[in-house]
Amino acid sequence: MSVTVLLFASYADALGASSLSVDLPAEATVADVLAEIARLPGSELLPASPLVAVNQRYASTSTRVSPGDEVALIPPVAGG
Amino acid sequence: MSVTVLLFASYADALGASSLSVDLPAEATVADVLAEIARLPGSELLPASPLVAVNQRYASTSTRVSPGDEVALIPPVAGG
Amino acid sequence: MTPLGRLTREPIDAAVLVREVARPAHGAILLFLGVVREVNDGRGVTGIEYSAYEAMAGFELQAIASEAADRFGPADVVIVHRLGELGLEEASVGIAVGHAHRDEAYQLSRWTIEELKRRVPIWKREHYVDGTREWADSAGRPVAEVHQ
Amino acid sequence: MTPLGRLTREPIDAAVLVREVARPAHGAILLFLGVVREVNDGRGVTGIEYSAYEAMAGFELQAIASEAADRFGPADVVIVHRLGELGLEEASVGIAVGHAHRDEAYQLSRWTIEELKRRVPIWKREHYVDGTREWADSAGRPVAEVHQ
Repeated sequence: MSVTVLLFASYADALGASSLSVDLPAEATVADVLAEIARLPGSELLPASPLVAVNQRYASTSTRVSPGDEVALIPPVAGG
Repeated sequence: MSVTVLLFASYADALGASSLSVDLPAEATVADVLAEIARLPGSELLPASPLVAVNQRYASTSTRVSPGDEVALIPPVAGG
Repeated sequence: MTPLGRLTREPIDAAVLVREVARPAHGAILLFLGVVREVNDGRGVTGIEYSAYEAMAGFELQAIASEAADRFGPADVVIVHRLGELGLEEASVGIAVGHAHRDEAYQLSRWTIEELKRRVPIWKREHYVDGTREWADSAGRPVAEVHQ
Repeated sequence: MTPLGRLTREPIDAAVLVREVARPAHGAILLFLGVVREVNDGRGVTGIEYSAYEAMAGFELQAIASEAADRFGPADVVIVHRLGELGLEEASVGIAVGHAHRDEAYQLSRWTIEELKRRVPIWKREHYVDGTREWADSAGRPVAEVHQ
């Protein structure tokens, strides 16, 4: 299956992209998504466990992902 | 000597006046002003020791008053 | 220069107060508005009439604005209190503060309204839905009760 | 109905926010504005560029506005965060709250801005007087330093 990974701000700069499509085995979790991202050049600039949202809600590394899900890596927020 | 006594809000209603001229002996204090006011009809509606200002600054009962001073009796304030 | 603490008989303009405390050094602006509300101490209110010992109230408002700015570091503070007859939802007091940081801005704003309520010679007569009027203290209790 | 928590690319209008939370039941209205200031973490700033994960940020702003109103009793809360390029003295965020009493209004306003800074996916890139730009965290430190 594949999911869309969204990157923002410093993470988008680090990986040179704001959106990626990532292929995963069935029954994958957020941890699997992060492992795929960690293989990409530039990912060494990201923290080991970035904040993650799945379909626009904060999620944990154990959250299951489904085909077509929107997984976002959330840099330290700076609103206000 | 004489001083002007200003009354406001519920105190003005109680004494039926917003300004009075009070005659005092020389070297009088705020306490003497209050004693004169206490002789007036309606003064029983005032507290025994109201807040007082002399020339627009908060004062105590021992504050000396001078001829022509403006002495104000200050009801519980309710700004805001 | 417009006094930083002042009385007015005109409606209080939120946007004007905010502009008065804006500076490139400030990261936080806080505007407090005290507003006439429809119920006080359990009684229906139709309006409030504010009056003051005007010369002294102006002096105290100005003093509080200066003390507030001194007390919480580089800050801008403007305080406006309205007098006369006010209807529901009209602002009786507006306090705008500007500070580099929000923590100080909140402390400063709160200190200023508490100090105003403690010491500025302003009084209010509430008008109730039953047609009566009474002088009320800052907690909204009729003054007659307070003295009993 | 206009969402109570929302993003905008237009300047934030203080007077509009205040009007949105005015109700006859409210005795206190508090408006917080976060403003671009000329210095952050010791560096001269000329402007800030705000961006967001827009769908999620809108959801979180709306959720915070609802939670705030629930948490502090009958209250009205409106939160607006601006995106895009902002110059000095421009407001990046506006939070208006209305409550019967001022004590709750202050707590509510403060809780809302802290919650916004904690969880809404918005980022800022500061533009400095030397022409450089850097992503900064909510404390204003460049993100690169934070990760070292």
